Amino acid sequence: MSEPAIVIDAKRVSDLLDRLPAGEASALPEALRAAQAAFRHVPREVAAAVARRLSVPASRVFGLATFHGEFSLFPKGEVVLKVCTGAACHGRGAPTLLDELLSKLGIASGGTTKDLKFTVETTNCVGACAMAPVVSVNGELRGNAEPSAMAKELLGGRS
Amino acid sequence: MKLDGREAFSRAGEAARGRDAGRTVVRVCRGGGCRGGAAVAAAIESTAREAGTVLAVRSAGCHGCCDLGPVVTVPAAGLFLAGVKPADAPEIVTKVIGAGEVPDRLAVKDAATKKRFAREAEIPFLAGQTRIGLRNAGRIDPADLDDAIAAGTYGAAAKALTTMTPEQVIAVIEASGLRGRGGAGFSTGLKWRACREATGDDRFAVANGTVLLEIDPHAVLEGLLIAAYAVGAHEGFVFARADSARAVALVKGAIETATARGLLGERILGTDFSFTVRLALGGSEFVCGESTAVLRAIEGLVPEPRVKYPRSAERGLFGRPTVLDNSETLALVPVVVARGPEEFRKVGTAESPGTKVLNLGGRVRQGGLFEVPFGTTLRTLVFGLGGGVAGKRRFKAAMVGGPSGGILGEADLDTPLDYGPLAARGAIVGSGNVMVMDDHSCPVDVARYFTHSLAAESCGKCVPCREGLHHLAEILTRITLGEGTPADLPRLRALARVVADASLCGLGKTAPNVVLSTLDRFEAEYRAHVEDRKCPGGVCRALTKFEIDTDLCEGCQACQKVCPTGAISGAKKQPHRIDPEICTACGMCRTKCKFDAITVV
Amino acid sequence: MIAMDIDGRRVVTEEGRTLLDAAREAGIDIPTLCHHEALEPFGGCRLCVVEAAPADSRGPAELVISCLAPARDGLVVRTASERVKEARRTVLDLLLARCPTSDVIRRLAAEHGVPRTSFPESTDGSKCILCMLCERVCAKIGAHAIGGAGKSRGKRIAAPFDLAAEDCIGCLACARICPTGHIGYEETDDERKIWGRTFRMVKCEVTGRPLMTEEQRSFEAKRAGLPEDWFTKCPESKRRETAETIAKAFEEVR
Amino acid sequence: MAKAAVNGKRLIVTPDRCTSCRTCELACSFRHGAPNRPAVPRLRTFDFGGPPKNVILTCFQCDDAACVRVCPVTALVRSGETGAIVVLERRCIGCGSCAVACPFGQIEMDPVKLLARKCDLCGGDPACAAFCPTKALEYR
Repeated sequence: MSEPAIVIDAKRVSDLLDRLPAGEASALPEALRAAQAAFRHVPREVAAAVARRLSVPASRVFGLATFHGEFSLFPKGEVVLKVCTGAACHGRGAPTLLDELLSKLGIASGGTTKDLKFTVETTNCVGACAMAPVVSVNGELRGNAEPSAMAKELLGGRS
Repeated sequence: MKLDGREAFSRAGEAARGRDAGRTVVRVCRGGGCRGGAAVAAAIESTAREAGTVLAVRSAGCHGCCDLGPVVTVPAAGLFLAGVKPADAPEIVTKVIGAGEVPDRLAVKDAATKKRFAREAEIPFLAGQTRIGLRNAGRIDPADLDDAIAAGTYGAAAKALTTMTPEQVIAVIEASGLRGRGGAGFSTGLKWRACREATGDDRFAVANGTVLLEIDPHAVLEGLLIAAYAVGAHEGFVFARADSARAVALVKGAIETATARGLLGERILGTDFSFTVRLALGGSEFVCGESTAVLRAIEGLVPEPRVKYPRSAERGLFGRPTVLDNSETLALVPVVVARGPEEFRKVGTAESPGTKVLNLGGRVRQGGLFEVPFGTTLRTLVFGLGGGVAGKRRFKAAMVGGPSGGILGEADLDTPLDYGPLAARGAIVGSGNVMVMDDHSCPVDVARYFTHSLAAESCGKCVPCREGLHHLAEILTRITLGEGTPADLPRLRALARVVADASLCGLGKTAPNVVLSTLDRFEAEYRAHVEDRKCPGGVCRALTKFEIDTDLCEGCQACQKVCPTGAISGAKKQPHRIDPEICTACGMCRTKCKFDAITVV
Repeated sequence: MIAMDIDGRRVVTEEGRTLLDAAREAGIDIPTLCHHEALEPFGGCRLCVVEAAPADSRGPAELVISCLAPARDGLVVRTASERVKEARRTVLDLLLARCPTSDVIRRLAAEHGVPRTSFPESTDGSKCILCMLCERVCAKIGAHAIGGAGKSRGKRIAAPFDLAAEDCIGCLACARICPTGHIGYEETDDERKIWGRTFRMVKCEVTGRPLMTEEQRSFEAKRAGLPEDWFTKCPESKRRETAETIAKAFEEVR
Repeated sequence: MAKAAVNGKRLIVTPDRCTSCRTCELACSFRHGAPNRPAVPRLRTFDFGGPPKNVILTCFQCDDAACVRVCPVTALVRSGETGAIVVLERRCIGCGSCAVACPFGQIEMDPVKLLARKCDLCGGDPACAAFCPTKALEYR
């Protein structure tokens, strides 16, 4: 079985580049954000094209892309699950939830399934302790459930 | 249509205030925490339509008490309803609006007295605040410029631009004693003056900080406009976290609408002054809030702080003189300009006039945003406004100033919340976050948790922060795992002191606060960890053994139901028992026990 | 003119100088690791901290980094107080734990009274102290080939995307400026390998000695506004050639 | 040749008088050497068959010097006092571009310090001229 890949088609790349102000180094974060949104990661070839378009050295692009947690060099899953590891969630089964998610998907924390469906990460306290344990599902918070039931629900039909 | 002068502006205000004449306005909170607000608004609207009641259902920004949401207010009657569901719409339309009666379940229960209040002016935790920066919180739709104008926003800017010189504006801000709410509390007036007097052809004014942007973006923009006018900046930025989608959308819209109305952009309000504002987005990392890091991020660079020689006021963004102010400070600026410095100084302390927005959370009955005068004591905040410690627990400590704040104990409850007194006790005003901990918490574990987080947040530029926080976290982790030694305590203290003394930026300088302040106040608990191998708070699993006090246990089985390992046995109405072989000391049982029967041995 | 008290001595310097400049001019040694006079000050290693306070100040002195703090009239500076020494010792202790295999750090730490680290030693064998001199010198030259990646303890020096550094000109400035010898390279008379690249050497037309990489030649020629064939011979050959030309010229005159 | 310096002096070479005794090279090495390390001289004599055929070669302190133009960190600067182009050792990054750029071979890289090394007119008191027994080198 071949691994699915995120298609980096030339049209989307050129659209992305066209929206950037040529030669404006300060547009770099915005460019990387657009790349991450379009391809669920910052592909190397897109980063190189961005560097040329903005007249920024590739080393700076790499530095910024690796500094911020919002950027990833490898494709993230369609669904990004961030398990809150704050004190309240920790006490209410977050470790169990995390373990269940990871073992069901067969990945390590921070990893992505081979079919690029799921990424599982941990996050610092998201401030929703009332609904612990909390998971952010593509940015939306879910919680208030038994860890194993939650794991099942989050992964849908997958086992 | 552009407002081309002060007169046009005041006419616009009258028009905005008069647009709901003859209709009852109902505001439904659509803040970040009030999920379900949209459905409530729709239900009220359709119910009113069917009943033939003429209503203007408007959105409101966050009130700062999300646990009570969705909140519905009827401003004309001063009513404040909490926890509203779409099914409540008929009652709201007929009873509340029609007859001014509020069903008990929709009134706010006071956390301390259990009494219910429906009038905003009577709800203790709201009435006890002095909302200046939050003057429009929940009272306007942050996405509606007319709401803002009706509330008087941009009036102070109009006054400044048309009747005051930049020097006069700076003099007023200086006289008010306004201090920057973002961190160290530096004098805003002095900063503005330094920027105005710095050599440079053009300069920048920048706003930073997310909370006020979600609640009252136009107040922040008005403050920024006044700052720009004062220092002579013609370009500015609002810097917001890219991941706070709500703030981003609101600010974007606010800049667009204010520019379209001639309140920003070219020749503002028909004057010669022009100021163009753009939105710049940054990462969610902690260091992205540091002032020099903010400016680097706007330039598209990695947000590593730089040493402040020279200061940003002299050479900041793109090498030009720059004022950077927190959005909370900027929201206060129009108030100072409109009412004058003497009026502003009537609240707060002599050193720190005015108010501070605090975000109270943790084990407290009523959390949320509290705006109180500087000098208000921690006791008033926690036990007065916050209604005391949640459940039946006792107050143990409060972390004051956010993740890099310090831990204060019971003996510090009468500390005035102000820069000087807090610093003297190893805490900071910082982000204004106050997290309350009860007697089931462990100060060592709290220190470990925050030090560990902050170590990962270090940008990596300077050695003490990058390496020092890592080793502090390592030592603390060993202690909480029961592998610490008494020699670790002086080592912790010595390392924490150097990290605080020698780090480059505010993050490194304040990160050890949590270590030093817990060592100062809870040394006995540290000693228990390293000498007796015990965690008195019952948090550090490796050092905790729970037991059920059979005298107190009522045999309700609540603990059995939540125990993830099945370690608790005992029939109903019979005292229960924890099998120490199976128990993992997760503490779930203790959170459920109503009789305080689960004790740490 | 600015007059300060540094360690009890009156030191006079000019406007625009740093405390480090002033101290060094006066022969007072302050250790540094990330400082280099050719580069913009960085302020990361914190080794050059000193205590400074205005003469009339009654509050506690500030711990500042001398490589960036400007000299100010009337400042009282202490470069070796117990507070300063404690900060330096801790910084070196931390760096020693990070780079236990670095001779430079070991020697410096020992000189400051830290014969061994009090923290668990890193075992990755890296000698990088993240002083960023390499990144900064590369940027100063104008190549911008390498830079910092990641953050916190995970920060490191890298070529973009950890591939061969496309913008590298093989000048070795990074390796030469590195205080701990962390940046490795290989070199023969014909080629030089660094940052995943292999560079061909330009050789002296006369002696065949390697001069610089072809990429460096193009880069430097462009910057200096000189033709590429300006860079063709080693100094010794050029000296001999010049001497012969002069001798010949004199011969002709006579 | 170099612009007039503040001190108004120049290093004047009269090759006819040079016996290629190499005292100048020795004096230069000695003046610039560190203890226990005989420095390599910054000027050289060439014996093309004895006087008057010998040549003394040292830095011309060129006006529009290639070394100055090529240095990426402005570590080569002209001294106002003597007019000499001097290496600011603390600023030099040892890239070696100047050594390859100088058309006369007057800059070499110090193999120990890994920094550029050239004639600096000894800050206004050149040892070579002071010790030249035949006045083939004069500083006046």
